Amino acid sequence: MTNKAKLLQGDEAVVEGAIAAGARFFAGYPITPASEIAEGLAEKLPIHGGKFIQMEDELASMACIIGASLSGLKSITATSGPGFSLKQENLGLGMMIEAPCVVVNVQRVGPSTGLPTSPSQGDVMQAKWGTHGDHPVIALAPSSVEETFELTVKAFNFAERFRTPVILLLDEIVGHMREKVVLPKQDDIEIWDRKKPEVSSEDFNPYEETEDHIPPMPAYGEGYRYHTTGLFHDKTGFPRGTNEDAKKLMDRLMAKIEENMDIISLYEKDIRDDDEVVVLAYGSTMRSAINAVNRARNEGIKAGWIKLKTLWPFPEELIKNLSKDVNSIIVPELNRGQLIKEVKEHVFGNADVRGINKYDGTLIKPDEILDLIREVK
Amino acid sequence: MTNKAKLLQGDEAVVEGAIAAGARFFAGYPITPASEIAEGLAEKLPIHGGKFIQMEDELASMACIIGASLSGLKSITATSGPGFSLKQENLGLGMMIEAPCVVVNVQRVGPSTGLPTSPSQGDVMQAKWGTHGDHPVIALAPSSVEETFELTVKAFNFAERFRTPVILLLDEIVGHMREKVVLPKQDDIEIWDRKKPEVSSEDFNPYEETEDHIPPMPAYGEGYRYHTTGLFHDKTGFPRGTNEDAKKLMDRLMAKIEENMDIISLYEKDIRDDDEVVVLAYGSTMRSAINAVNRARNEGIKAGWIKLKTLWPFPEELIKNLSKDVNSIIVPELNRGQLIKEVKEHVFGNADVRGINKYDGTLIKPDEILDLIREVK
Amino acid sequence: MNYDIDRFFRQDKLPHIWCPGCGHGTIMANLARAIDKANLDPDKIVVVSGIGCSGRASGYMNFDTLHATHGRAIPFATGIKLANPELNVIVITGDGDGAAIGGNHLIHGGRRNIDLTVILMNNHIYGMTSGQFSPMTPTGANATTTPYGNIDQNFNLADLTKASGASFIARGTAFNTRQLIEIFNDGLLHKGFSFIEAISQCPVNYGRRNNIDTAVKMLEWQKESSVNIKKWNKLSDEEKKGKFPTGIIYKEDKREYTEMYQEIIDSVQKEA
Amino acid sequence: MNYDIDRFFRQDKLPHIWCPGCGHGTIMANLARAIDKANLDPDKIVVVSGIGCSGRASGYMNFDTLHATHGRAIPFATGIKLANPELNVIVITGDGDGAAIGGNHLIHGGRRNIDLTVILMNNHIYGMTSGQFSPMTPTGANATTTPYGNIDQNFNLADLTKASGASFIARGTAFNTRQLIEIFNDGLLHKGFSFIEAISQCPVNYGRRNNIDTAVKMLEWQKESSVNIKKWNKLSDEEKKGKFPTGIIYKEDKREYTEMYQEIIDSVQKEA
Amino acid sequence: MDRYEIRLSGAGGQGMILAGIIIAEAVLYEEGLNVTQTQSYGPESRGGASRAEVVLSKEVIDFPKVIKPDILVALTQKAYDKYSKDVKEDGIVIVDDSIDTKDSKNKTYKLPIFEKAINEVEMKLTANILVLGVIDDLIPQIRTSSIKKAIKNRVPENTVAVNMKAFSVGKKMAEGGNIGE
Amino acid sequence: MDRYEIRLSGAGGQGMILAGIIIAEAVLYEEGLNVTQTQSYGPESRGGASRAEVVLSKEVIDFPKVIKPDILVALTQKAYDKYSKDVKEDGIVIVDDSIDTKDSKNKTYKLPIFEKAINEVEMKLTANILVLGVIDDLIPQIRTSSIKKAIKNRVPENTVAVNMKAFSVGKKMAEGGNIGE
Amino acid sequence: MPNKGKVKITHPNRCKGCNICVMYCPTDVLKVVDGQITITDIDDCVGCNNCELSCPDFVLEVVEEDDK
Amino acid sequence: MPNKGKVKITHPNRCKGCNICVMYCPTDVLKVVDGQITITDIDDCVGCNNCELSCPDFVLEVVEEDDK
Ligand SMILES: Cc1ncc(C[n+]2csc(CCOP(=O)(O)OP(=O)(O)O)c2C)c(N)n1
Ligand SMILES: Cc1ncc(C[n+]2csc(CCOP(=O)(O)OP(=O)(O)O)c2C)c(N)n1
Ligand code: SF4
Ligand code: SF4
Ligand code: SF4
Ligand code: SF4
Ligand code: SF4
Ligand code: SF4
Ligand SMILES: [Mg+2]
Ligand SMILES: [Mg+2]
Repeated sequence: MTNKAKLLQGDEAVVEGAIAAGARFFAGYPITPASEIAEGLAEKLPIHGGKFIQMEDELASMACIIGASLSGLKSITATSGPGFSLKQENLGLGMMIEAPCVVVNVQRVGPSTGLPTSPSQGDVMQAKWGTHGDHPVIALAPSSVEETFELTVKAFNFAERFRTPVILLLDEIVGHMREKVVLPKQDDIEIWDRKKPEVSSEDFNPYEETEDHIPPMPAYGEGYRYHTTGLFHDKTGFPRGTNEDAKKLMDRLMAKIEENMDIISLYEKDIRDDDEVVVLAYGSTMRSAINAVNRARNEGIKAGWIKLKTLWPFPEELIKNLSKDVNSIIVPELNRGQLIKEVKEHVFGNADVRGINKYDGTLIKPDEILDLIREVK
Repeated sequence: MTNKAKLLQGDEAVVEGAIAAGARFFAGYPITPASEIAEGLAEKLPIHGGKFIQMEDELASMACIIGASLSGLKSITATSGPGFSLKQENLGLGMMIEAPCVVVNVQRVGPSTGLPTSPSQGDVMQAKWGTHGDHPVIALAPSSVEETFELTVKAFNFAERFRTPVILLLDEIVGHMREKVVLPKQDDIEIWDRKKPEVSSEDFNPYEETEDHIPPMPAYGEGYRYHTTGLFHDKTGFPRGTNEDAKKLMDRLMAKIEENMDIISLYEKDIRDDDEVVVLAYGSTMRSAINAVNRARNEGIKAGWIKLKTLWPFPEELIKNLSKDVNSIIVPELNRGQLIKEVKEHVFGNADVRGINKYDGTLIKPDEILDLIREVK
Repeated sequence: MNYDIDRFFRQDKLPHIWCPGCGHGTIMANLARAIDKANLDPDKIVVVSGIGCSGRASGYMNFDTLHATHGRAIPFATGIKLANPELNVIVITGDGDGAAIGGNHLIHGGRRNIDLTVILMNNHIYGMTSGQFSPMTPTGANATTTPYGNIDQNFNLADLTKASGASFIARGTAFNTRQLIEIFNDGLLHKGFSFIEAISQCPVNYGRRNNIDTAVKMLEWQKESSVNIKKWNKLSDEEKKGKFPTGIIYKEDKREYTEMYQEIIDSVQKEA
Repeated sequence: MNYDIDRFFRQDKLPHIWCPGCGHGTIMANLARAIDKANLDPDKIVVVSGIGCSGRASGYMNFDTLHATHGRAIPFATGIKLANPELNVIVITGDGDGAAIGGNHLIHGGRRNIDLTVILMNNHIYGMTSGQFSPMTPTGANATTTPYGNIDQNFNLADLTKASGASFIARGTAFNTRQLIEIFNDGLLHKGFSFIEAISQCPVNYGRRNNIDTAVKMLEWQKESSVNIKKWNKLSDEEKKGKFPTGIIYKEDKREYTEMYQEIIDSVQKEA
Repeated sequence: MDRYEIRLSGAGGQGMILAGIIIAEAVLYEEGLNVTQTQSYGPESRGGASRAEVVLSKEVIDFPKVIKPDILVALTQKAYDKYSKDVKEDGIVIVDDSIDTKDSKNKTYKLPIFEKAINEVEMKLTANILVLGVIDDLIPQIRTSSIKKAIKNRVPENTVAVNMKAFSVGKKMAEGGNIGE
Repeated sequence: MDRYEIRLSGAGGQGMILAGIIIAEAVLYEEGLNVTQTQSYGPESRGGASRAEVVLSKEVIDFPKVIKPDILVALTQKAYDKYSKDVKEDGIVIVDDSIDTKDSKNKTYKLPIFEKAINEVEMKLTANILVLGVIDDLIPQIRTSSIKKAIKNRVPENTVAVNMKAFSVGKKMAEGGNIGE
Repeated sequence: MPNKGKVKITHPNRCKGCNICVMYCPTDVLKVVDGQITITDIDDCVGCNNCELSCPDFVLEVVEEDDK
Repeated sequence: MPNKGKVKITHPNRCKGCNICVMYCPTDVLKVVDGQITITDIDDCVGCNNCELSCPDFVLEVVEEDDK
């Protein structure tokens, strides 16, 4: 027996995914095109005993979900570009203190107020570099309503499993599009919860270096009485201000992501051995890419596609290897060329890399990709 | 006759440079290691009839200097990582509405509160990608006190000439280091002021497409009565919400920078025809680089250096060409490898690119660079 | 009095985009009348707004106008004014823009007593983003983010700005337009931080959800709920319930920020 | 009364890093005494601080503690409390952290009347960053960013938080420690948003620059300037000049945020 | 390819988006049929033109927006002028009879949509549901009963009756106009 | 290379940074001599160890920090323990006589710096300037008169006299200890 | 201060039919017909200005008789 | 509520010599010598607790005589 089909928007799928993943706390501030997520969770959370709060701004929203996470709840916030910019400082704290939480950015065209109701993939680089200093980032980007549900659950799972904020990058198309979807049954959904300490409070170090680099995390009020700070700290959670501690912590924060690439790096591909052109895409743009590749194949062109569901960490090895097998990689994006920079960096001259870029609020049409496939093939 | 020698900190050189460039407005919020800039300008500005205001936070500071710029004053703010994160939203507005101003970030180790008194170059990518959406960026990075003065003046000149916010990226070493410097005499300093409209208010379009892509800019109160918004707008300054306007504006914002690379892209180099290894650096790291290269040459190694004073826009052509002439490029940075990504992207496999990275608050020592030069030579 | 307000609007931008019956239009029109009455030089007026339906006002008014970021109009205005104190700087904000995200700037503007005229169009809702609650949405009311009724309390913005240090505080309504003109006029002419809460109506995103589904009914509510400050002070606590005072609530002669700063410049330059 | 406070401190972190004579130490010690007196379960106490010398307190107190970002302690605390209302959440902030950059969160916390105890250590200066002026630096005083004397006005934080909607408002001094313990105790036990301004002294970055260069002199100033609220109300305006009231300034029984939210959950879940 | 595309266009407030959602929701009752529904607002979140799009297919739908509509409904002149040129060669255009459709290259039906909504349904706001009645038979992939179920689900409870009436008025109008022949 | 490196170390509040600045400022009066002066604070902006560094050279100074000091002054045990091992082989170490310097590999002078500051200058806080007197002759690139000018410029006006006294006490102490031979 | 003039629909295209002016008019001069403001009987107008001041779209103006 | 006990320097290493306790002591029991708090004559101590409550570094405690 399966669940009944539903007609859901991407934003609504975030709501469903969050509830399914066990989210029990939302704090946010309204903004187009993400407000539907807040509205949905305002309704759904109390039904599941969870809490919804509308804060005075986005800075406070980000702070609030980190606080709730420290109290032990799976927590989430949702915003769009301007609000995402405002969340950056506290997002950096979340990464530093390793607070699991999910930050949704339903992208509209920026910079500034930009085109508030039009789709964009313009915040991809900001998701990686928006807060000051080096920092670990996981960012996922769904291309359909169904995938939005799937990746929302994954976002919470990664957040809990790797003890870090996870960014979910929708674009306005995915966020507002309605699709017929059949959600998996709750029992069929894999759920991860943060590791809890198994030692007594006396033996507890909140930032213990463990084999998997992920320190167990008690909730506030469980008697561990530990300290947390945005300063570089040692395993006790306290800053000593030494250079060694800074390097050690930073290396661990990065390692817990880099060493789990196989788990975190989600992608799908349809590349045949003899394909010469590959379209690499993500988010709503992916849909035009698949349409174009299918039509190109009908024309006998040796083309394939690769869909990145995880944008950050970037799958460097995958691209490096791919670049050796194909002649051309086409990267369509709803921005002036952001993820393509990573692709270029890692092909290291082995393949021709070509972008298709729209940053005016319109979509990239399948024909535009097909034309370029024909050109480079 | 020259000026007398002075002993100045980098932060103090920003103060001197700002006054010399004609800055008459500062708004900011204290933060280590940038507070000395505020303190210096609080004292100096009123002497020159300028204004200093300490705002309630960094968001307000960024807003305030844009406002002052619209009223016709050359304006500046100064901060460090956490505050730079908070400025991002309003910085994006400044880029969108083309408000000349200078934003100084004296970098300390992040993320979050990090190591507040230790040097870093960790905000280089944030300077480019920190605000949401695509956007034009000019960012300069001095490597000495003298250069700090020089680049502060240049920052104002670029801001005025290209009608855009300019970011000045110091690192804590440069900001707090004292050096003996002889500042140029005021008459010898080239100063640019924003272009003023030459038409009457009836014929005036605040975002007119001109040949150089830079619309003339009247001050508030001069009778032009024009509108400015962070929405995409046409030449009249008003949003029409059309996709064409969005593209046109974005293209112009980028073009005014890209087409002036020869003016904006500042660098120095000492590369001999037969040099095989080049150290590319910026900011305080540059000083170790030069030391190392000089010693390598003494050992007979064919090494050279290139110093980027302008980090953004990145000198893509320069690196592309360089990569064809040398075997190895070494990029030492006080971060986990940021600008090196641009280098790798643009060498396109033509040269071996190697990083030396410190992100623990200590400096890269000349010996560490020298060792790598010896290794790759 | 006959007002000449057409000259203060960008005629090619009209009709404005606000919904039928939206109180923001009435408030903006009467701000224009007050500017006419106060006889200010239109070339020396700057209107700064944030983001929201209220924020649209800057696009319609024929002065130097800035449509800034959400919540930050006051610090932009602060820079504009301090850089050139001869400008008359008017801030138009909303209950979300000015009291939620922009609350800190509101109280710090008041604390500095810098010479701005801040008009907060309070329609008790986030209009532009389709009806989420604001800090001014009445407790118990319905909004898209309060599916079970609003539990948040409201600010009393007059009390808040008074406590912050603002030297002119008033409240008017879209209903009582004659009073509104007077208040605006006085606020514009007051030297110092003038805060004016203008009660507006959003029939589309507040009214419809709260069983007062026409602009006319909402204006009637404004009429019934508002009490002139002169009468207000004589009411018992019981009588005050569900009502609010209008008129000039507080006014004080107090040193103004840009004037004090000019004194610093003058004295420093004299010494030099 | 004998207080047992050693257990509330992380002994290995002492002596603390605050300068000799810094009022923050006295205030923190007496907060510990009040916690002892109020008999709270230390496992259920969370201390959240921002950044500043005041913000260091979280590192010394032996509870669950969070040293957050500058100015944002209250929203972090809001998330902690709403997620688990059985926790006693104490916020320790400074006059810069709480009243400058964090001002909006302060008034919105008060507006919601969420059950936090907010202690603002007011030393009238940015201590940690070496003496720039804060919104609480007296007009006319010296700070590193006021080379010509401070022209900014101050907030009256009691008035401001009262206007915001907070239900418990008090002021104490590092000088009057017995009163401070009482105030902290009452604030901790009060259900709702408790705001306590604790006047502190920064001999290093305020005193030295303002000719009151020892902690002892600064405490004497506190003694001379403070008036118990009971006496305060009888003073003439003239007598109030240069002085401030201490004690519990305002207290009200008012519905608390997390309780109201729990009612929503209960009623929604009953319906389901 | 069995991809079938519908574009509903008009002014904000005319309920075109709701109409699109209803078609999409009706697909829930059709086994093996997929749907994507998108909309676009004007430059800002309120006011201006509004457009809803529905794509139907038995296969997985890749590009989610309409490329060349099989059906275009346009309730305002502006919408007609903007969208009529995109319609598929054998596509059908349905407009309110107040609209000037000269130079139309498609099969175009001018129907008194608003008039009937005002006079027969006595509620102008139901024009969107009336339109659903008009085009119902043009969408063979979806049964009339499914559309009706979706209407009941999506309109406010107290307006179900009037909307069902609008739907049948629309259906009758289509028969009268011989649409779909 | 004529690069000459000086490191002054101690606890926060001992004025080591001011001493470093004074040496650097003295360079303003020496034609053709370049200088960089840096400092490092403890982990945070107050408290903990403090260190000032000065590099002198006739050439342009590339690396601005001390690599191997020619002179190390250490006023606390902690500072000595941390920095003594970096000193150049022929470098000179100067410490307060309270400090344990066993295993020193350098020419090391233990001087009663604090004692003299307290007893002869009658102001412990002048130890930093006293140190300048001690090392004055070790820095041949800078004339004594230049150091004196720099002291006058940088110390608070009302403390010039006592600081000049500290300087000469330091100089005398150096002679006594035969430093620089 | 009532004006001596009479109401005039100076900007009919801006009218959104919100009925606000209608509510304010003491003498029922104004009526919304088909979403557009109309004047029923101009002679009833007492020139009180209410409609002009309250219209959110500044559609109406009270003008001197001879201005008409 | 004055205590029956006497002052004790429970954590001498924490004392920073700020003189605050000295100011508070009604009977001049305390004195800072070489930057460190010392007790001049314990017999003078009236156990008023002032010093304990005011010390910013919680150096002092008033303890029952027998605790000493
Ligand atoms: C940083 C940021 N957050 C959120 C938004 C989305 N937003 C735009 S307007 C608005 C609320 C407007 O409400 P109000 O100020 O009351 O104005 P109204 O529309 O009611 O006149 C919001 C939340 C935004 N543009 N920027
Ligand atoms: C976003 C941000 N801006 C600025 C700072 C720098 N900063 C740290 S503490 C502080 C002021 C602290 O003053 P206050 O809150 O009064 O605390 P005190 O040190 O006086 O106890 C500032 C401005 C920062 N850490 N983060
Ligand atoms: S949504 Fe509300 S506030 Fe916005 S224009 Fe419409 S009625 Fe006015
Ligand atoms: S600087 Fe001031 S506030 Fe900070 S510890 Fe020292 S005395 Fe206390
Ligand atoms: S108030 Fe204005 S917009 Fe409303 S009906 Fe009257 S004339 Fe029309
Ligand atoms: S002026 Fe007065 S009487 Fe005349 S139409 Fe307007 S409201 Fe009615
Ligand atoms: S108050 Fe405390 S720190 Fe100060 S002198 Fe007395 S015992 Fe020492
Ligand atoms: S307890 Fe009282 S009397 Fe005894 S030492 Fe302390 S302050 Fe003095
Ligand atoms: Mg509103
Ligand atoms: Mg302070």
